[in-house]
Amino acid sequence: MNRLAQLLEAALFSADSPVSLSALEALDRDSTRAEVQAALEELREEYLQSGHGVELVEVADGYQLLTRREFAEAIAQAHLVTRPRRLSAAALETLAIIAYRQPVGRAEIEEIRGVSVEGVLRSLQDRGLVDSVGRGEGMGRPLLYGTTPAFLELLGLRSLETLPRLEELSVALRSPREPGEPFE
Amino acid sequence: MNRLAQLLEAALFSADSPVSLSALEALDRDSTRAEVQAALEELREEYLQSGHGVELVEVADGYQLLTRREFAEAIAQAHLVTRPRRLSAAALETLAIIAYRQPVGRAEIEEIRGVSVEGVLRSLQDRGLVDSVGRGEGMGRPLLYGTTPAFLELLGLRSLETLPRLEELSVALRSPREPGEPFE
Amino acid sequence: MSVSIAVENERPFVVELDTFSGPLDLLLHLIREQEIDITDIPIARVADQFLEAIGSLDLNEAANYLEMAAWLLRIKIQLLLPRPFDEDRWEDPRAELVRRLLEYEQIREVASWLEGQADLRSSQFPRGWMEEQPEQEAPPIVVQLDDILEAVQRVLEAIPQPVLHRVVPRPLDVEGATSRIVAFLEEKGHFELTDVLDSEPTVADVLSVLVALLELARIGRIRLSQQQPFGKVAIAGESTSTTS
Repeated sequence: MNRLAQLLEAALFSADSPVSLSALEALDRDSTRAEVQAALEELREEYLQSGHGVELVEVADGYQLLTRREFAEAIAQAHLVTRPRRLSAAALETLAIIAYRQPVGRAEIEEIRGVSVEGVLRSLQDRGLVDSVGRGEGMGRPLLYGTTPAFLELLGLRSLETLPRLEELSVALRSPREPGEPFE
Repeated sequence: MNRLAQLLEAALFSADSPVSLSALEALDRDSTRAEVQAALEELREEYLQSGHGVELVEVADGYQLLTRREFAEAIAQAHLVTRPRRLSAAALETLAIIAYRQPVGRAEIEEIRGVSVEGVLRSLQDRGLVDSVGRGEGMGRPLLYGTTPAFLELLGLRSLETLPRLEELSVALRSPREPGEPFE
Repeated sequence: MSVSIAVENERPFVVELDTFSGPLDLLLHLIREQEIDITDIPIARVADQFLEAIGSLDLNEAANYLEMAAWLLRIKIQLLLPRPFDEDRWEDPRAELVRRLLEYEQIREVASWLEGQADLRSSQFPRGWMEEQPEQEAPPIVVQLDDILEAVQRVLEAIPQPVLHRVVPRPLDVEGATSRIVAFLEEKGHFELTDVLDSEPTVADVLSVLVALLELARIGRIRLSQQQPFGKVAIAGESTSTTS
C-alpha cells in the first residue's frame, strides 16, 4: 500500500467513531481529496484481496473500520467485546418518529405513539442517539428533538437519506401533516 | 490470510486491552496453540509485506495491534478520539468482581473468571476505576485491588433513585448452585 | 401477563399485554389478528375486546390505555346516533382513529426496519483499544450500574461448579439477608456492612446483602454512608438519622 493509504489506515485504526472525509484529508496537507479517495479505495481493496478480519465501511457521513460479521459470535463468546444492548420496541418507535419528523417535539411523538414518552426520550438522549436541536413555536416553546450521528452509526447508515422513503413502506398513508395544519 | 489469522485480527482489533495467547486460543476450539501461533506469525508477516499502517506487537500480557509510530503525530493532531468509551465485557466482569469482593487479589479474580486478567486489570487502573489498596497475606503478599471514588461517581451510586429494583436484580442473584447441594 | 379474548364462534385468542408498547399497538393487534378491514372497524366489538384486554392491568399501567378506551366508547356511541338523511354529509366518527392507526402502523414498520439494521450493525465491532494520544485528554468513560449488574450475572454463570474451594454453608439469599439486617437494626440501630457478612462470604452472599441493603435503603428503612473511599459502609436505621 502507498504511504497515504497506510496513514489513513493508521488514522481509522486510532479513531473511536467514523471519520469524515474532510478529517481524513486534513491528515496530510499535501494530498488532494481525489488522492485520499483513491487511497481509501486501495485500502478497501487490500482488505478484500488479502482476506482480512476487518473491513472498511462507510457510515454516518464518514469511514470506519469494523470487524467482519462472521467473527462476531466467536469474539462475543470470548467476552472480548459486549454487543450493544438491543433497543426496546418503545425506543425503536420513538426513534422512528424522530428520524422521519425531525425536528419534532415530545407532544407530537406522544400523539403518534399514544403513550407518554418522557422516560424513553431521556434514555435515548442518555445513549446519545437523539438530542434536542432547538425550540418550537407555540405554548411553552417546547424542545424539539433530532437524531445524532451516533444514531446513524448504531444502525450502520451512511446518512439520513438512506432511511427507507415513506412511499416505499407497505403501509400507505398520506404524507405527514401539512405545514400550517393545526395541532390537535 | 487464512481464516484463523482473520479471526485473530478481528479479535485483536476489537478487544480493549492486550489479549493473552490463551484467550486467543479460546476463540476457536478447533485450533491448537501451535496453529494460533502460526496464524499470529502470518498476521505479522502480512502487515509487514503488504505495508500496513498498523503492526502486531507482543507486550507483557499478550498481543496487541498498534498503529505504527511514524503516523502518531499526524493522527494526534487530527483529534480523532472524542467520544466517551464503553467498557468491554472482560473489563466489566473484572470490575464487578472487584466491586463486590474488594479488597481482592489478582489470583482470586482469575480463579473466578477463569482467564488471565493482567491486561484488563492494568487498563482498569489506567482509567482510574480500580487501584491497589494494600497487600494480602500469604505467599508473595499479593497486591489487593479495590474500586476508586471515580468508580462510584461513574455509577452515580450515591443517588438512591438510580438504584435497580429488586426484581431486576433477582436474575443476577440466581444462586450459582442448588440450595442445599453439598460441597466437597 | 396474558389475557384470553373471547371471539364469537371462534377460538378465543390470547393477548400478551407486556409485549405491547401502547394502546395503538394493542388495538392494531386486535384488528390484524381478526383480519378486520381497517377502514370498516366494528367498533362495538373491538371496544369490548380492548376493555377486556386491559381489564387486568393495574391503574398505573392502564393510564395510557384508558384514554384510548374512552375514545373507542365515544365512537361507539356516535355510531349509534341517527345519521343525517344526506349520507354525503355524514362524517364517519372512525375516520380519525383509522388515520391514527395507519400512521402508527407505518411507524412500526419503520421501527422494525431500524431494528433489523441495528442487529446487522451490532455484529460488527469497532476498534476497542484506544492508544494514548499526546496533547489530548482521554475521553470520558461511561459505565452504568446495569452494565455492572449484567457483568455480575455473567460472572456468576461462569463460576464452575463447585464454586471456590471453600466449605461454606448454604448461600445467603436476599430474603435471608434482609431478615438478618432487620434483626441487626432492631438490636443495634447502626452497624457496618462487615457485621452482616460472615468472615468468608461468597459472591452470592455479598450480592444478597448488598441488594437487601439497597432495597431497604430505597424504601427508606435504612441509610447507607461511606466516610471515605474504601472505607467501611455504615448502616443506620432511617429513624435515627439526622442528616440526609
